[in-house]
Amino acid sequence: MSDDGFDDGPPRAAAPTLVLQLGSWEGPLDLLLTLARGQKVDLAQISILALVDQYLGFIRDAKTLSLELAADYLVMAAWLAYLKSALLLPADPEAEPDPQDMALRLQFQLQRLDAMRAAGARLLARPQHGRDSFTRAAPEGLKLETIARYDTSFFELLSAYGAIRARHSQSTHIVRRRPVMALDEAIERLEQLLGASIDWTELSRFLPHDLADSGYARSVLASTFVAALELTRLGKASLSQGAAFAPILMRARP
Amino acid sequence: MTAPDLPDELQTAETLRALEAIIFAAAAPLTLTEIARHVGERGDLLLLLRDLATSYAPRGINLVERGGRWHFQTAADLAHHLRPARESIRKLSRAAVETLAVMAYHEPVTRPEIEEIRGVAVSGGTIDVLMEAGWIRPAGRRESPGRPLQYATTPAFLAHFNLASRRDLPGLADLKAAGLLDREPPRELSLPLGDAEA
Amino acid sequence: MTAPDLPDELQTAETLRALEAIIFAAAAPLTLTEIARHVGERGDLLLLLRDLATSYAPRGINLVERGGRWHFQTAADLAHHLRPARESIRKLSRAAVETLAVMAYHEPVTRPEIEEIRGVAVSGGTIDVLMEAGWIRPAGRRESPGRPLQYATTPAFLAHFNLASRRDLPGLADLKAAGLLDREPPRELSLPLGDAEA
Repeated sequence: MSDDGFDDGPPRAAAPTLVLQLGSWEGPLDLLLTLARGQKVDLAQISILALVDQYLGFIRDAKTLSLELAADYLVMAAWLAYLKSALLLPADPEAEPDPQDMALRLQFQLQRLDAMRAAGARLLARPQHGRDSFTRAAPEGLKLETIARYDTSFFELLSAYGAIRARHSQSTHIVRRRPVMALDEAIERLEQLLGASIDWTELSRFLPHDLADSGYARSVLASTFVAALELTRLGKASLSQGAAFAPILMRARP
Repeated sequence: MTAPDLPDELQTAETLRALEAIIFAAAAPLTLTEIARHVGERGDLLLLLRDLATSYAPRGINLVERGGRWHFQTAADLAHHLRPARESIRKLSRAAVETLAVMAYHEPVTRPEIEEIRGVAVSGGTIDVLMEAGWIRPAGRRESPGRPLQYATTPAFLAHFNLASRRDLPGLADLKAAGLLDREPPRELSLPLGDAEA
Repeated sequence: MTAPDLPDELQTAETLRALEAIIFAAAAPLTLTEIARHVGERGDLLLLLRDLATSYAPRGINLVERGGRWHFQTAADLAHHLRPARESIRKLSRAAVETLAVMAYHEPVTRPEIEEIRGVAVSGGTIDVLMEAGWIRPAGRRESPGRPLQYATTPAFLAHFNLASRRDLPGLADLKAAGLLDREPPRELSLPLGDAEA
């Protein structure tokens, strides 16, 4: 940080006031801006080096008074000290970042913050709605009334009714028992017909002969075949077939 | 308050502006006393209010006095702009069309009957929609246990479907001929619309 | 709607009346589209609205456009007649005013950008207060690393500060010309190092 060589900064008398107001600064940039405004009204005219000295002096005073400084104030102080030394060194075109750019940026930031402060003040100085201008307290409000119009055609109406009636007749149809031979029934029947016969008999011989309903006949065939498999599995019967598509033979197992 | 050294006309103009603003921003119609309190008593306010009312008369906003209280309101002839009706075309749900059809063919009909015929429960919303469309109406109570409400169709229903009367509804044979019935309906379900009813 | 066979001038007068009534009765400021829906599209409404605004300008009630929305309000210079009847508005903290100004002049702007400009962290509370007032809104994410959220002002902000549009922000043109709304310092900015060491 700075030493006695830079001690000709801000007037000493101002320091205590600043210290007392420390809590009201909104960060180091705010403090810098206040110091700058104290220096010159036109921020384009301020001396960056003088500003750095003012800031560093202020921080030093605060430390002397053992005031706790937030870390960002100290970071700014270190940055400014670095900036100052860089600015005072003979110009080095290789220096990165360029101290001139750094100083320019600082000045830009101060000007920009100052501009935003002024803009905020000008905004607040405008007539404000609810304070200076008023709208109606209880407007009636507008409403778009929607009148629903149902667009249903006569055809839709009739086909809906048709569908209901159709559903009715269909449902009565479904309720009727379909002509099938259940597996249980087929097993019982086949077991009975097979009895204790140990002679090989064609499975087709066990089918009923006079089935007019072809749907029922198919059901009986399927159920009887599955019943034959089931009886074989249970060890009550044996099945035999000489070749593919040859007649299936069946006999009871003793 | 406005500067006291203004010439009379300007003073009056300023008072008129104040009157406008005060009545406009008020939460409720204001009495002359209330207005005077806001404006700061000066001049014949009643006269000014009447002038103001006259100047607003041809506009879309009018200054009116009702029972000694003043307020702005929109001109009565412009109400249609404030509540413009917009038609929205909607489609009835399948359930609604079916319910309507059952009502049309079987009216007067109760909700349990509709449910029996359709084979599904009829929601209150469905009936509400048909009511809103103006196509059905409650038609008294059935004199049976529970006295259920009956429904029937309205003249608006007939008008919408271009029917002179319910007798113009096609019978089951017509529906079948038009391919709207897949199967012969079971005998026991007779149409209540035959010639006997005519 | 009004009869179509009216001469043009009468037609215009009727439209002006309708515009007055619609905006007067509305519960909130209306966009041109909303107004057109109520008035029934006809003629150059924007032109008519501007005429109407001009005719109301000297009165105690003004027709104003705020961020593309139109409403009537009392003239700002008459506040002293109205204020006792109304509650005063809440006072904004210095941080909130500054943050609001940064947002208004730099929008859309991210929180890190606001913090860079103000030189301090922006507390969530500050943004909350401005959001709650309805003056700012999230305005999408910046397509940059971290995709930070951007903020912008609302029509309600413009309405509150009686600004027709962001172009009317005080000093906006000057700030722009001076490069103070840019992210980087302008090159031609002269660096006054001063002669503290001299």
